[in-house]
Amino acid sequence: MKTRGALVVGVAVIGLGVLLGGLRVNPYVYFAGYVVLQYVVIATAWNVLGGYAGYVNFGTPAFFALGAYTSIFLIEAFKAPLPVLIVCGGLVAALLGLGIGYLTLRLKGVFFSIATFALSVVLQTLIINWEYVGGAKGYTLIRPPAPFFRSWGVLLFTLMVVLAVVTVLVARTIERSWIGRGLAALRDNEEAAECMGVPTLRLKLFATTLSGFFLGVAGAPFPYYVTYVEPSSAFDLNYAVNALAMPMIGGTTTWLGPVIGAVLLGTAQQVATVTISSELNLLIVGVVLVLFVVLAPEGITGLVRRLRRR
Amino acid sequence: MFTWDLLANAVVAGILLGGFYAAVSLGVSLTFGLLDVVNIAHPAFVILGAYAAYVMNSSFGLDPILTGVLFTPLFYALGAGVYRIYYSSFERRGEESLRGLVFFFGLLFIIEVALSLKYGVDYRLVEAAYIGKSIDLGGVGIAFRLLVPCVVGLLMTLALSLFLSRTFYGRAVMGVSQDQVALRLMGANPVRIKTIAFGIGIAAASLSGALLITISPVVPSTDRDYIGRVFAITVLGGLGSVGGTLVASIILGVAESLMATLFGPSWSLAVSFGILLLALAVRPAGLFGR
Amino acid sequence: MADALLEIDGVTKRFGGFLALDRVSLQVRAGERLGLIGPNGSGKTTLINCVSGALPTDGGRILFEGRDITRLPAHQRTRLGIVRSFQIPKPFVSMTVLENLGIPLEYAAPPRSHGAAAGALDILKMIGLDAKAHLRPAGLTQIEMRKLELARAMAARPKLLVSDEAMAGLSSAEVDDILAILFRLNEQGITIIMIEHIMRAVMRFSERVVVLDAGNRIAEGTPAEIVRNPAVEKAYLGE
Amino acid sequence: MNGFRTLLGWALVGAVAGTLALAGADVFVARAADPIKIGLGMALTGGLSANGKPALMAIQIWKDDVNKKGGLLGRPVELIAYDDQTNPATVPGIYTKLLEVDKVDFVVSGYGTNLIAPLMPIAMERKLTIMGILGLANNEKYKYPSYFQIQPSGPDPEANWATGFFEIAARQNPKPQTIALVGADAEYPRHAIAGARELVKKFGFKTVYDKSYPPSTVDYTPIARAIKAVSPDIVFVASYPPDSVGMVRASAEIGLQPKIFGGGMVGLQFTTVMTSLGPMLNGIVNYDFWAPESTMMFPGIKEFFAEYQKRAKEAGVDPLGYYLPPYAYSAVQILGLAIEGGKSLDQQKVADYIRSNEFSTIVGKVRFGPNGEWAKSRVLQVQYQGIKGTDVEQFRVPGKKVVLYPEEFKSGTVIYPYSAAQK
Repeated sequence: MKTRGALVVGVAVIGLGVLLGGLRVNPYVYFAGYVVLQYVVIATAWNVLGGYAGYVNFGTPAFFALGAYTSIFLIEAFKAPLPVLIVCGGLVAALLGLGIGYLTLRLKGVFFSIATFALSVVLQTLIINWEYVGGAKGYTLIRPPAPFFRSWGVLLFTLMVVLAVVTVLVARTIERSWIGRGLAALRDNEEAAECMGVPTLRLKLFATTLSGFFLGVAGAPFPYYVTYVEPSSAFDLNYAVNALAMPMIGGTTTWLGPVIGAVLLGTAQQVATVTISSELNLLIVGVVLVLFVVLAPEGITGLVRRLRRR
Repeated sequence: MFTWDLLANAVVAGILLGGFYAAVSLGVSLTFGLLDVVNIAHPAFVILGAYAAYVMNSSFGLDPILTGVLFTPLFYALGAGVYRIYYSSFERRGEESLRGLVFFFGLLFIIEVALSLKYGVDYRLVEAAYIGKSIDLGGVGIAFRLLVPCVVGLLMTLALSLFLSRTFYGRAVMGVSQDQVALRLMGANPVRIKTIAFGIGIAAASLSGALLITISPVVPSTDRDYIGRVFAITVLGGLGSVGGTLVASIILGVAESLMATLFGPSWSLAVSFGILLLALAVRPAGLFGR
Repeated sequence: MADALLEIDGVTKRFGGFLALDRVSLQVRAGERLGLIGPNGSGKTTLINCVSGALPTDGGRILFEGRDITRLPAHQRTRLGIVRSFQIPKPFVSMTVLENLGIPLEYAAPPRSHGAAAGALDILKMIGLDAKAHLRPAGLTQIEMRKLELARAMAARPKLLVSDEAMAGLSSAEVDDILAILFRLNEQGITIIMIEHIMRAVMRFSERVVVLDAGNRIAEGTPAEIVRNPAVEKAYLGE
Repeated sequence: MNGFRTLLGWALVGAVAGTLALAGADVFVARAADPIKIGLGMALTGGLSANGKPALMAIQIWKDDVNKKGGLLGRPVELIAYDDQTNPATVPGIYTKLLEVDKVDFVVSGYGTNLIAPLMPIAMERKLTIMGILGLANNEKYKYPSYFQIQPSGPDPEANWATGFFEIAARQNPKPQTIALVGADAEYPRHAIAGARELVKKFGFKTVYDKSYPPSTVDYTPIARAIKAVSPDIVFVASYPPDSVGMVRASAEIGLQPKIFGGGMVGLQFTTVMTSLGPMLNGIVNYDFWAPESTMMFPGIKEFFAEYQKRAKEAGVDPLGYYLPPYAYSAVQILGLAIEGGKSLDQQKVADYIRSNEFSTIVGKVRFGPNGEWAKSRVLQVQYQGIKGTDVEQFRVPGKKVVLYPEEFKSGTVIYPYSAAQK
């Protein structure tokens, strides 16, 4: 699939999304779809760093929440419109990404993961104590009527379709470019990559920044979705786990992996929430995770590849 | 608002807390520090230990810490079993780090959910003679509820470091982390040694779970509060250094306690993790890194 | 030495209190075959790490083609033409043999060539690995892994190749195999520094041998001179 | 390879579209509503599930009670409940599903302020009547007329919350002077402390300590000691269950002995917490919603508890259920009474009926004010007295949790100071 082909598919998906928004289908579709697509963005963004470069970021909630709280700040201070929120949420999270990029200078492997986790805790404490954005009490957003669309559900869904397509296209482009090959080399062996002429630091900074940007983008519309944001749910550990689990289930080395993982696991979680509706939901996630990493270590895409090679 | 008395009390409370943190972190120090197994589910095993203590306490009136000790063989077996699965699924294939992490995350969920299915989501507490009592040593009050876990934590640290330095298996565990070839020449099977070490790590969770429920009420999801702390301590102490783990535990305990007493507790957790971030940036190998 | 390709000038490296390199100086001529030997822990690998840029130095200068590269990051030194192979092979495990070569071809070899795959195949043919071009490194034997290491270094189009114990653990026939490759590379004009414990190989290969011991340069000369040097004997055998 | 990828990519797009379309198709198969459906999300896992589960059980008891009597308007009642995982982010999805796919006639909120908040805009956009189950000041910003809160916080939730505690303190002789405020860094404690600060001013106390702590704190002795160091007459604590236990234990251990202690601790009302703290509770004055005192025996409540405690035993949830369950029951009870009373399923009519009538529920007479809160605050202040050992049975009888406030429900007198009650 050439880049132009991918663009066509991307535009087609967006078209489908808009079409779905235009159709008067059940509004629940938009809400559930929003969450699944949000996970497509998160998983894909995480995978740029975790899958391509091999740096496991445990601090996904920090980036997501930073996107959400940047939005809240801008709404509260300037009544900024949604597109501005998304760009700014992404940029602020990208800055944090750049910061953790410099951490990779000294920290590898699990140390890096733990540092990102610690960062998340510190950031959460900051937000808890920052009354302007609601602090520990949380922030209630009163939504005006949805502009251009007939409801916020449709608007947010359509927006997420666009964001997901853009994120996936960007990730795919990177994966197939010299940057992607360089990242793969440094994931396999950083020292050897550097000695083969790969500017590892610059590539890592690029990956952490870009990954942070899209994680922030995923969080930026969140206040409009829930209308009530408080630190413990914005910094929910689930984001860290899902960001990691979805690409693992789908496969981490290609752009398709996180998309498949996010759609499968995200949909499964949505369905479980409204059907099984008990602890079993979480249990399923746990069992699926364990089974997958044990039985299909390269994820679904890896499994398919292996079957095809036979 | 500062008095020397308050400072002394804060430091003592921090040391007590640190002793307990050491107990919770020891297992991770062993499994993560020495075996390089990122057992993120360790706090979940701790909670499992806490529930064991709760069940024995509420149905037979057994002392929680005694239960913790009694259950160690069971937890050892559990740990050994988990390691076997981990080994054959990941380590042998040489792809442990990332997938292993997800494996343990899954395990953490399974334990949490299994507990809440069986025992519900109510806060669980235990009763013991020493809970709620304290002694006063020259103006410094010491609560038994914290003193007992601290002492047990120190004993556990001591026992573990003696085990590692004085026994054949202990030295073999230390060897596993450094030179597997030499280990084979010694006639020890690294997988067997690692199984034993992992089993001990989880056995420690049994005991530290009992300590945890002595200190504060427990629900199945309490483990999440400890994931960060435990790994912070292990990393801060320097991987694989039992003494370092103890020192790091006490540093964290005292930092939290001092913040809480003198400046307001709101920032205590952030300060702990700030210390960790700083330590990682300045000295990635931790305070007593190998 | 006016025509020195690489000039190491009083390089010092400390690890904590341990002095790993003590003002080591060394020149390498273009086209030369230099052997670098010394007992374990003498600082050979540290010196190589300083030259390749993996470690920062604590003193002294390193010049390449007359240009000071002391503060240059490793990947830029590679682009200038200093390429090393690793003692323990460090292949890119998720890539095929051919793709392994693609990384240096894309990142280091000037200029970024479109015929990358063809160039990579040529190298593999020369080294005798072309049959395995589409295998992952996991499917290679020990000797093939070493060859891949060399082939990948080749793909970076080096002017100076530093071969770090490329023959440890190989059979005598395999050692000859690798030596033949290195000789051929040298004939193509590539300067080679060989670090090796297998004396037979170093002595056969090198035009000049430098001996390090405890971070100091203790001897230098032709292989024949080094064999007769009492200081070298002392360093290796102890007193 | 590339061809296959393309195929897979398209298959994926198809799968997404298919899934969404399928979910959408549900609309068309939704059958004509025969029973009256009431939908809600409830915390069955996560942080608040210890309360969420009993609350759902209470609502189910109400459904069974109603159906036994022939349903509402002659139609049976059906409940549809999903697990919100104590996660506000699940709420929009759950309620949209309830309203659009399950086609419920009415919704009831989940438990807790955080889970009610995301429901507000959804309800407002559709002009639904919502019964809120224990949220603090949810309607403050929205001022939505069809919102009703069963928590008896009163017209000004933040300020009314601790009024009783402060009135009791101010009435003592000699009047206490200094106060320490301490609470967790979370939604409810922040509200409660904010309200308490206002009351401190109103009653003329002097604040000598005002700090908050992170909810994941392990050891509370440093906090208790810092408070002890400024020796306040009053200690007001706003906390969640684990920290409530931590504060009570730490205070007992280091001998923090203010003249009056308690206020806004969540958790002391729970049976497991009461039985494990035992005598340590003696003397604490704390808010509550119900206690087995003679003044609180409203019609129907005995029968409710009989049924609840029977079911709770099987389900392994709070065995007494004095805190949340009767209020959860009353919330739906009011909804049912309003449907019957207004003889209509129309959201607006039901809301009008609720707004303009007084209801006799198992938690007593309830009338709502203009902001949907109880017209008059009925947050109780109780004092734990004479608790011996850790036996659960003692909490079933009157005299252990004595109601001190408000006046009309008073069932005993305060033991003052705090230390006197601990003997």
